[in-house]
Amino acid sequence: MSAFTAEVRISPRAGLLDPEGNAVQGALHSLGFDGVEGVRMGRLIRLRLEADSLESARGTAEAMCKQLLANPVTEDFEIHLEDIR
Amino acid sequence: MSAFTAEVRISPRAGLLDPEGNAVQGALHSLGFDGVEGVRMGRLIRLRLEADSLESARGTAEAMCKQLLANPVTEDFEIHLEDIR
Amino acid sequence: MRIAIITFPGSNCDYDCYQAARHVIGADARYVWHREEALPEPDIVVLPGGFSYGDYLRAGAIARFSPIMNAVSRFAEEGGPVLGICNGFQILCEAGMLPGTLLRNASLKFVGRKVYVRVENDDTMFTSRYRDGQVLALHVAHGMGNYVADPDVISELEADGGVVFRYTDADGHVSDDANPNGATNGIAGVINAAGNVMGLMPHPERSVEALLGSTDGRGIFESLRDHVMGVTSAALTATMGRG
Amino acid sequence: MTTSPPAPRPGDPEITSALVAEHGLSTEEYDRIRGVLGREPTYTELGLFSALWSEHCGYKNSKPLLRTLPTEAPWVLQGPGENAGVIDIGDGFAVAFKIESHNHPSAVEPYQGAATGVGGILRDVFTMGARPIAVLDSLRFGSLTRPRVRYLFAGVVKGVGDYGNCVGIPNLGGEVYFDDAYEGNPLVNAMAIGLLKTDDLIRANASGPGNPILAVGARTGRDGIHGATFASEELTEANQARRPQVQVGDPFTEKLLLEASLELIKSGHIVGIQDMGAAGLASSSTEMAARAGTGVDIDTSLMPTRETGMTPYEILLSESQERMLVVAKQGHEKDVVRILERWELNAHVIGHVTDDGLYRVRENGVVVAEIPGEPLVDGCPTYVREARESEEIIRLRTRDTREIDRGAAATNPTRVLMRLLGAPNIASKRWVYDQYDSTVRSNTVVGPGGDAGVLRVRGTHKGIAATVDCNGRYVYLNPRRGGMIAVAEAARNLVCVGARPRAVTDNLNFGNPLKPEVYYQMKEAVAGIAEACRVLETPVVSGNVSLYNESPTGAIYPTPVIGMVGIVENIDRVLGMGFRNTGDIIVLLGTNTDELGGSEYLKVVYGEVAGDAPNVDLSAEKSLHNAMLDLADRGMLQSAHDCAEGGLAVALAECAMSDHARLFGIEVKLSDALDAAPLLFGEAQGRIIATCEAS
Ligand SMILES: Nc1ncnc2c1ncn2[C@@H]1O[C@H](COP(=O)(O)OP(=O)(O)O)[C@@H](O)[C@H]1O
Ligand SMILES: [Mg+2]
Repeated sequence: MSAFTAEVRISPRAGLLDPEGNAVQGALHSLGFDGVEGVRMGRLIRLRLEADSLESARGTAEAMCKQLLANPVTEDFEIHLEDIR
Repeated sequence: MSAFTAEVRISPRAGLLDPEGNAVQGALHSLGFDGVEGVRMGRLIRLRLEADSLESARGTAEAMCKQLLANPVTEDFEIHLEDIR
Repeated sequence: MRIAIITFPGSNCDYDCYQAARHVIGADARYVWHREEALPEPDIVVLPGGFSYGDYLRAGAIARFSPIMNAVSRFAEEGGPVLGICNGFQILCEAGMLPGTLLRNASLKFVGRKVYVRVENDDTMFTSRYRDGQVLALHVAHGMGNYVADPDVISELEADGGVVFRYTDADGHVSDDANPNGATNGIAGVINAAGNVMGLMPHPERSVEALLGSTDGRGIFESLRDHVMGVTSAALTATMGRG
Repeated sequence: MTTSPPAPRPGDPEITSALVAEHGLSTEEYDRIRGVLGREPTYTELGLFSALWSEHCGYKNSKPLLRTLPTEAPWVLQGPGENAGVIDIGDGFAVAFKIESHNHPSAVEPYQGAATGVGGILRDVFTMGARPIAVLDSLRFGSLTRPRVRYLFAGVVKGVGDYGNCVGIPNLGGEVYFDDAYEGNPLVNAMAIGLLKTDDLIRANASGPGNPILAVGARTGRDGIHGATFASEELTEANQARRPQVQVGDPFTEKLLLEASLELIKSGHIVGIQDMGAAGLASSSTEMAARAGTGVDIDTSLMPTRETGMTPYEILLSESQERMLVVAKQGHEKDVVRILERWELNAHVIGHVTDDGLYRVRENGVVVAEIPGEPLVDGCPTYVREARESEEIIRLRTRDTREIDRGAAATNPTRVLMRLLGAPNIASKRWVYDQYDSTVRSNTVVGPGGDAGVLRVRGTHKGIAATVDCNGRYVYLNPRRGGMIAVAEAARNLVCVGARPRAVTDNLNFGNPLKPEVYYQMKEAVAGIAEACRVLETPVVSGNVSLYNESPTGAIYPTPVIGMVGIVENIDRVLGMGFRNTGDIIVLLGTNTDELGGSEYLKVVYGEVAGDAPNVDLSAEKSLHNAMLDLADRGMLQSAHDCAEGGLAVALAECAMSDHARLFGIEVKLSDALDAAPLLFGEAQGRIIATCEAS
């Protein structure tokens, strides 16, 4: 058994409306950050997990994303793993 | 002028309670992902910005984080930039 | 008539639904804790509003894995009426029992106030007591009511009577001002293709008594009662006929 | 049982005079501690005394003043001293309520500060066996023109809303004021009301030696250590650095705690329950024991923690949120745990009640603190400070307001009215309360936006009405009158909806009491409140004191917020403030006077805070309230609204515009021989605008 940290980066699917991103972009503009475009708000989830190997850790993390962490209809995810033991 | 993408990774400051992380961890356990620990929920913000140089882009992104994107009292942030032009 | 009200950790409109069902409609209302695996043979299932699991991650995302949800989806597959209100609507979307999803309000703020919705489809078991075009005064109270779905899903819903309620002003006109959360096309409530699973963001259970300002929400409960009674008496006739 | 005195714990810092000072204790107080113990305290003990003898827990500068408040009436079931006050409302029901401040935490982190403020006050109510049925919020900020203020304002409102909305408690009303006096030190006061069957009332007692003590709910982290001490000093650059770690609220866990606690209380398996609020485990366990005259013996190593390596000192003083202390009946531990587990909550036995009156704390069995409980809880020295009125305020008060008024009201009353209606202190607060769920639980008859909120009580014909009020500017100009006005206005708001005022919870927000000018304000304002509460028959049943509300720019306006609860006898007779029918007759109950002092008019048009606070005649006020209730009871009125900031003209406009979907015009004839300014915009007290049908 080995331990891993996983960082899951979830973002709204391209093309889908992102009201929060729009609002934040508006707020940035009004603070004078004019050159900012395409703001998209997502989620960052960090966790530790145990697994036999990097592949099996990836499999587990993917399963967690598909089942719970990301909404399959509206969100995309990326997983970044690091072996910590 | 050059264009950059910035990815801002925001996470709750170490030691602070993360009720959302706790709830997600509980849900993962009850879905059978037993080996998962230390779930921390953060935010991921992606955007494009214009700047003369990588340093100036970093300066702008940091200012945005301090002024708006991250809560200076409860959150830590990291900025990852990429030159796209 | 028996109404099962599913209570998740963090549900907080279960009580209101119970009161409305029991005292206004005269139904045999029962709370069902989310850990149960079976339903108490209800005629109707209600997923009430609130903040199941604190709305953490995404509203409804964790609740949909509750043990009772298997029984709820079986009940729906068999044609039983399932009504999701507010957080209940969000859970139904997360569970895939209704299309689309509910994002944060466009204002990024929680919105708690009176709104008007127009009945867009009175030909359902939830809305038979209303007329198409009728405008109802109801309360909303949510932070994530911004309904979105793929464009073709929206077109399909719009074309096939899947949109049951739409936010309008008091005169029934659609406008951005009248839309409390930025929902696509002002959609406030949708129904599945089979016509037995409906979700809506406004709270009909809070508008069933004149003392509290509006009785416009009664129609949903009364429509369901008509539906259940109709089915029951038909079934009764059928049994007697065979006998 | 005898134990040897606690030995110093390895790793604990040595006690020096600097360390004592850092704990907010004076040399005399430290000497008293040594007297109580008959030896030097351990570090853990020092922490305990520091927290319990802080202003926040020990009321050292306010107790002598608080004793002068009336607290009794036949309908009072529980006065001050418990988690919340309780009054009988008849039909077998009682109402528990209390107000609480979270000013300093909100200045640092507005969202979490406000959210955890709501969480704490809800726990104070449901630990009395009452189901929370309403939240009210009283807020004050600096000027909205400053970005930092807008950030604080937005964050606080979101925090109040998100917490109450998630737990599912309707917001019934509140108030928001903006004034430079609150710059850097916003006020965030939250009030909660709960409903209970009179028989279910439970008091937070640790009685019955041998009974087990359980910690319930969230795990303990290092959040908010020394929050109580932090709340008992000024916000300065220096203490910003050592301010406690931010407490994060979890309304989801709170909702579970609420349901579980009510079930526990009903189950009969427990003898007492209390929130681990300010000064956490330390204050909750000592206070519960002190009320019962017992002792406790707890072991901090049995507390479930969220972080590693926590010392007894940290565990005792942590202010992690959503935790409760439960004293169970001996032998019923399993039942308690079973109930909590059903609500997906944890419970751990951490000690038991003793009969030796000692407050004993262990770590892995080794005693680290052992203090006689009574002096720890009640032995905090109290002080009557020097009081002297500020010369500057005397000068302001005695200014002739007619010399300030250069005639704007007479020349262009319409323009003045428009400006007043647009002024932040008068403008509609919809932006705020539209972020609050005010209708959940389906009992709200009048929500935020009226003179007072009203809930019906299911199973009766009654209603409960509530309001929070204080005009800090009046209190600043004339603390005694200002205190009276706060009570009188709250009561007037209640009668306007048809409710009889019954009792008060007060939140005394003041500056640094060591300044004679501030102590004078406290003393006078409390005297005014006491007198008004006597005359209006609204005893004070609970409250909170928040001192040291100062920032680099000076002390806040003295702001004793009055939360008041009233009873509606016939829920069908509830009145709203908005006009109802075209053609109805508008009547003014009360008298217009020649007063402009402290008015919004002087502030908005001339930028001046000057003159005396409006005169208040308490017995006339009482007669007005009785008359108003009589009219309401006979069903003779269509609407009622009290005249407050902005005076008559603003009040009339509010009645005409209260429902934006249904606007009215008005035609009124005023025959008083007064100048335009006092007549239209003066803030004379004791006035109500009512309407009745023409016939
Ligand atoms: N922070 C708040 N939360 C909820 N309601 C509020 C808040 N601030 C103001 N309100 C509501 O807005 C209305 C107007 O407030 P205010 O001007 O203080 O009224 P009044 O002068 O009658 O006390 C009241 O109904 C009050 O309850
Ligand atoms: Mg007021």
